[in-house]
Amino acid sequence: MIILSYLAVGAVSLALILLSKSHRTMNAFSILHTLSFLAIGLYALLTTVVPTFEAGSEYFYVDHLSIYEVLIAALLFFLASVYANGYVESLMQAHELHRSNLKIFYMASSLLLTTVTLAFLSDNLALFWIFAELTTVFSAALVAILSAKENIDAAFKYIFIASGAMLFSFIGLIFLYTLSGEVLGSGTLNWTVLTANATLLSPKMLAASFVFLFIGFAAKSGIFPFHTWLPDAHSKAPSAVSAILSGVLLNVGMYGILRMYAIVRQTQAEHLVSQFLMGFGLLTVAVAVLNMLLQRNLKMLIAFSSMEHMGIILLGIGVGTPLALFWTLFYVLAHSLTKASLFFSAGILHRQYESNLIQDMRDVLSLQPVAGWGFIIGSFAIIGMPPFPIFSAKLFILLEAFGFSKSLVFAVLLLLVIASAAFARFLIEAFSRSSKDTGTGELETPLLPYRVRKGMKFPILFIIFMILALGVFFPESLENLLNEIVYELGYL
Amino acid sequence: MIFSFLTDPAFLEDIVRILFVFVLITAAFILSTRNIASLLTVYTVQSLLLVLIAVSLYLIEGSQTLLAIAALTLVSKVLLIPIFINLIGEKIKISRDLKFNYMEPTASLVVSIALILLAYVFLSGFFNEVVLGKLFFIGAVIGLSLTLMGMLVIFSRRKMITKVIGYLTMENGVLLFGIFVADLPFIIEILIVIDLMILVLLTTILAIGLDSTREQYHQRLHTLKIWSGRED
Amino acid sequence: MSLLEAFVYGAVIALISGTVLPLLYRSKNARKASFGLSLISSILLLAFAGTVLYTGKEPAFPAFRFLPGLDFILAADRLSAGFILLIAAVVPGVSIYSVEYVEHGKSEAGKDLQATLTNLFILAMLMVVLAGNMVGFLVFWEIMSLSSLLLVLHDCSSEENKKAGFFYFVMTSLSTAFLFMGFISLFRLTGSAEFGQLDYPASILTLPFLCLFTGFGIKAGIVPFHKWLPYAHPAAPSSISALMSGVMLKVAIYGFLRFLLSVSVPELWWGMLILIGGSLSAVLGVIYALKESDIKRLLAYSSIENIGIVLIGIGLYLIFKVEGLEALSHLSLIGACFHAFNHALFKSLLFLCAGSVVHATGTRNIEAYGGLVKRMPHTAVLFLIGSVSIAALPPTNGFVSELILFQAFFDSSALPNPLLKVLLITTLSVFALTSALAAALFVKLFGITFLALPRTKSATEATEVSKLMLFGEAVPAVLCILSGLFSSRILGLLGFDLEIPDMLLIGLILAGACGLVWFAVRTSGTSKSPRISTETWGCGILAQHPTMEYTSAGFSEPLVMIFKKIYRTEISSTRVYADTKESIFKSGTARIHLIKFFEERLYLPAAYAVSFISSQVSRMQNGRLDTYVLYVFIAVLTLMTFTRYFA
Amino acid sequence: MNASFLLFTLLNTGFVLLVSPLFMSLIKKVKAYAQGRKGPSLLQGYFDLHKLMQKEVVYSPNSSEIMRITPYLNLAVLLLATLFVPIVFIPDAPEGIGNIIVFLYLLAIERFFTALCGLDAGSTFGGMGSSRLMSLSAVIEPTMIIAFAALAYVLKTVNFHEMFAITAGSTIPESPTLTLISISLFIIIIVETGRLPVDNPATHLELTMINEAMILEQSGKNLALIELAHAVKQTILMAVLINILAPLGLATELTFTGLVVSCLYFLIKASLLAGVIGLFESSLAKMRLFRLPGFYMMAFFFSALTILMEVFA
Repeated sequence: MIILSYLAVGAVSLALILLSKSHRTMNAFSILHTLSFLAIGLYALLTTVVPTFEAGSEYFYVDHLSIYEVLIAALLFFLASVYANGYVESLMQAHELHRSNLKIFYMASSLLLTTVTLAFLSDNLALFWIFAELTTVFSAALVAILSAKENIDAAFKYIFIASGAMLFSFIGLIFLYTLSGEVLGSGTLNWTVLTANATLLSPKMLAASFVFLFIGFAAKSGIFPFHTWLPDAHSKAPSAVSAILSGVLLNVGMYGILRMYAIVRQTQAEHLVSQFLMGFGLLTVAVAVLNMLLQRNLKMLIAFSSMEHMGIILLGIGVGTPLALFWTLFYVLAHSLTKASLFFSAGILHRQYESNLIQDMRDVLSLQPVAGWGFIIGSFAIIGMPPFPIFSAKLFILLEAFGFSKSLVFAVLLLLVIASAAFARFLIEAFSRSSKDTGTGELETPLLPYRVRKGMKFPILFIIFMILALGVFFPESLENLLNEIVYELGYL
Repeated sequence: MIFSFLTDPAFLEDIVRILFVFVLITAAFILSTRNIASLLTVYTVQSLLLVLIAVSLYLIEGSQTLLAIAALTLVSKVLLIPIFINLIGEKIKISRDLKFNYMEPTASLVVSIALILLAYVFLSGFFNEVVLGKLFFIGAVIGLSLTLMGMLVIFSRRKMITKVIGYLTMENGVLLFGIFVADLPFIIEILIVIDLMILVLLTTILAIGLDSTREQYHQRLHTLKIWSGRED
Repeated sequence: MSLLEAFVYGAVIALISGTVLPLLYRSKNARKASFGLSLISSILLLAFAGTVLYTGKEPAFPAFRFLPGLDFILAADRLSAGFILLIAAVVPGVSIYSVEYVEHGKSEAGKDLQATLTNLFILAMLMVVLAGNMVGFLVFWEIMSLSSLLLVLHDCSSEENKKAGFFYFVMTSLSTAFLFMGFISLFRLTGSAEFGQLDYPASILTLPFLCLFTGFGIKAGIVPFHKWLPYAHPAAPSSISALMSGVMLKVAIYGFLRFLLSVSVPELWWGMLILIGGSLSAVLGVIYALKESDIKRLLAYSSIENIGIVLIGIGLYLIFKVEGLEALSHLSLIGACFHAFNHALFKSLLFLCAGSVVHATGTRNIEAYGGLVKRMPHTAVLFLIGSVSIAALPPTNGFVSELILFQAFFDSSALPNPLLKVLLITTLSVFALTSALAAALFVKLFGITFLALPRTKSATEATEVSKLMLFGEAVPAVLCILSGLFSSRILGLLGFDLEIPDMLLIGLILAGACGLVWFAVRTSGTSKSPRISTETWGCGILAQHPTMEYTSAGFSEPLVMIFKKIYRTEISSTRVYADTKESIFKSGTARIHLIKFFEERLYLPAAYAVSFISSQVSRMQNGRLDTYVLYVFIAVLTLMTFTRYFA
Repeated sequence: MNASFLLFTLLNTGFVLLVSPLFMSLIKKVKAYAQGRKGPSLLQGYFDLHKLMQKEVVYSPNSSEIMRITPYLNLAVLLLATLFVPIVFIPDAPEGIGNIIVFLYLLAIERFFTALCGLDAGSTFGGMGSSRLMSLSAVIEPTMIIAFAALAYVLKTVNFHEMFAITAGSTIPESPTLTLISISLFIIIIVETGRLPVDNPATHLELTMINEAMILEQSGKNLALIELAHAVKQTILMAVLINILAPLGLATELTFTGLVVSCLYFLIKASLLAGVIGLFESSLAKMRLFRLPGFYMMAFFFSALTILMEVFA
């Protein structure tokens, strides 16, 4: 009944947002929406016996992995909508967002949350595919919401590259369907059935269908060379949306790849595929960090770092040992949270300077202490410094990868040095500049601090607190959850 | 019975083969035309051909799904989407001539032949183990190559509208591939089409924005009453 | 929980509260309190380390649940206790000094942050030494680097400091990357994160060894990874330079030793590599220092030299161990550790004094100093003590540790392998050269800074620093002398009874002789000879002027000439002629540019290469949808072919 | 700390103090003869010291305490150093007395403070002198260490007392390699005592000075102390060479006759050595400053050669 409640809540909140007049009510409803999704997720986790089939054993399947992803998604949406209240208001004040688009914004985000949730919960891969497609559409709408030319441009890149690639993964699905038809008599795309009978499937066909599916999912989660839409979309979108894009939507693709890998790893195709994944992971990290190094645009920097982390996650999936999977899952959580905090801080800074460019920033720490320090701490967290969670996740993933190839690990380590150098370069240059001594020499008028609206600081502080807590103390419950997932994916 | 030939499989297979040729012709046309209005009609024709293929397959195989798919495609791709795009196109005048990059029409034609070969080589690597009729195999090849051609259109044409058409072509290719390789559950087909509709809706609306110059853009969006730009 | 653990917990709690306090109550008193707390913690640590080293009983800490399947373990054997002793010896002086020193900062927030980070920095270094497994080690290693980075960047208004901070960060993350590699390979090898005995053939351990040597080498600043030191130290506040140079480098040494000591059967070439690397760092460090005229940069180079000496000791330890000379390897290991300890003392002393001098004169350029002995007498005395002990003059501690190493060298005649002996002789002469050059260096530094006439106005107006700062400097100074005089007794107490001369005796005789001479002179000859004072002899000049004094550059000129192979200079000149035939020379320019070898031949090219690649890669992201779709298209085709033929 | 050592302290130090000025003036005398002059009397050194002791001290107003303590410190250090080089007899000294490394670094103390002295008054010549001194001593250091390491290699000990105990009694050097070492020891004496071709003690031209330049500012008692310290240094270095090369006559245990004999023997041998030094000095011209490292390399070569022979023999 989980799925029904999700659907119901989704529909109701959509309707409420549709009916509501003022911004405050819309925001309130979307917050309610996210909270109730969180609640349902927790409830399902604690009470109902998972894994369980929903709505007939055809289409929906709730296991710990899906609930884990749903919870992450709901949490991020919650933070984003709390943030959005003040943020969207000031967007409208700056005439960047038109009032009559407000409703579209909230409806799209509510629809997005619902579809993402459904995608995570769907057992039938075709169903998952469709929901993933829909998430592309809605999030593209959110990117384009500012309806400035560059936003629409970014939205287009997103739609065409993501959906175009997704069509190939549909071909992959058709492969899979026929393949299963060959061995099971009647074709099926149900993940549960496929994993159960994975050993029967012919590895060659399976590898082929995996590659096709990979194309689409990789495009969704910004893996090289399908990543090209990511930096534009993430940097042009309003920061609240950017946080969701990199915190939630990238996970959708990774989720698909993970599910597929869980099928493939039972066959002889495993070796090939895991090499394939690790190779793409390494490439992605390399391209991402090289793009970061000389980056002069704050949000671009963050976007590329998302890409880099997706590369590492892909690596973790490719390594494919239980421990690696465990830490990869943890990595997903850590990355989503940290990245959200970065985007939120960047949003405040963008309000302050009306620009993301490094040369426009000055007196950051005196004008925006919270955002400034939030960004600094967030960067430390994102480059994998202890005591933040990404550190341990990174450590263990590399530890497992070492078993496959020493040189791979070494390469990744060096690339990560470049990534942190990129962040350091940006921070030192942007944050140390003060309007008293600008390099250019001409007198600059001291900026007035942008009055941060209520609710915009809370998510940043909340996340920083949370990642600190996660970094120093790894809760038992989370450990059990992750172990459950590893078990259910058939790793143990 | 005078329509008895409709049940004769050999004849029907010939029909399907002919339709394949027509599909390829439409694809070639889409690749080579320099005029938007004709593009849309060609796309409509292509969808119609798919409908016919589906129907004749139904006559050969007789599975209800194919008929349903045919109907669905007829409604969505032959009627709704073209009408909608036309509607938009009339509301705002888009400069008629197309712009190309990376590939001139002739070049793209050559490439598309290479694509068909590639698709053939690729599929032959896999479907020798899956027992698939000759006809079906060719269908799969054409579907796959049609998808790739659609992509070719996307990146070799500047105008957004043409990109949309390219995407639709890709989707047609996938559909063709699906029809011939596997008979997916109907519900999935429906969902795909819904997704397609929404996507086209969004992209076309946005496409206006980019294909028109920046000034006209906002007031155009206002005339559409769907989307409001920022006022500055 | 016995008293032993209580000491550590107390110290950690004190440091943590010292870290938090200034952030909570942003006031001068809070800062005072936080430094007071670090002082207290250091006293507790002193007690702890002392007991562990003396009794040899190791504390038993409970394991804290940190990560699934991996607890955070504290452990302290005698090695870590030794380095905790080192920390505890340096911290008091620094924290007393900082109480006043911090107040010279620009902004209130900056001061609070500095107090906080100082405590955090100390805490991190302590925990690195206490960490019982690799993961804990890495965690606090990173925190250590981070806090020191922020301290280096405390004032990043100037381009130079920004550069320094960035450079330091890159180098430190490089070192961490290597440590990751090394520890990961060890982890895979042993299957556990603990620092256990490594009973593996050295061939397996080669990769970990190389990675760890590089990683720790970068952090400890051995040539050719040393370049960050002379940049970071001038940027950092002097109290922090004292900590970084005094303790942080030693923490790197600690990590390296932790690994080496756990290896049961090291290989000979490890030792030779370390020995060569060490002597290279030692001699190059001091030679570069001689050319330097920025006081803190000069001290940084001298740190490189001393780390080199420590590494020489470690290299000897390995070589003797492999060759089976237990006593000698023991001796040289103690020498290395003791020198690390001594360097921590006198280098922190020197950095603190340098801080006072820089504060008093407002410049770091020693050419601008002079005559400070009259204006800041106490600082001068303390600085002299520091210089004497770093120049390894008996009976100070600096001499004792070098003596031990020399002894190890001299006794090496027991080595069977003749070629090895030749290597040792070569390194021995390099080592001797190093220590003599160090003496020259500090004659120059002290003489130019404190003696003769002030060269600039700022030096003329310099005034003595506050009592508290002087007291902070006095602590390490006193420790230098004591640990020199009582060296053999201290080492004996710690259970190392070595056959080294008793410095106390030598010191006593020396003092006695001084007294004797003085007494003899007083009694003999004309008692009460009047003291006449006339100006310095200058070949008949009437009045002496500061510009006639020997400058720092002039002082080191002979050595520069002798080592001109190492100071590579390139001379470029332009000429302008008055006529077309180029026969009448009108004007011209000539400049001599000192090639910073490692920087210009190693670091910058690498940096340029990386940024060039990245600029090329970023050009892929050209912002055009068509291009992007083209990428996807090509990727799809490639993948199709790939799967067709490899699946 | 036993009686014999106390006695040794008194006798050895006293003897060295007593004879040192003699050798200084002896060398002067030899040089004078070599140049065809009559030269000062052999007691001239004592007269000078006495005269200086009577004179008052003149300080530059720029100078600091360094100027005032250095003379005392220097002499004290060298008195301490004399304990390391037994001349009258070999006592059973406490651990560490006689350690050659300590001995070297005691000389380093003297050098360090003399150099500071040179910088103290702020005179150009002083600075120049100390700069040159420190540079040259830095370059000679490897040679000294290698020479002494060679000693340690040959005689298997790092303590002068034990070394001399080994060599004592034999007329000819213990090992042929020792002759090689003594060549480098001779050069070390030349360098350490600032004689030609390294430095010209008799010069009045400031620009060529090294040692003299640093003590230009010293006067009266202080100068006397420094001169004396210098003389003592020369004596003990000579003693080292003598006891290695021609140890004949050095008493190994405390007897009156032994004392007298070894003193006499030492006087003779040292006078000979002084003569040799004088001749050597007057047969050479002063070298250019930057030629000196080459000169040192010769010493380095000999001691390195010794070690190689020891190592491969």
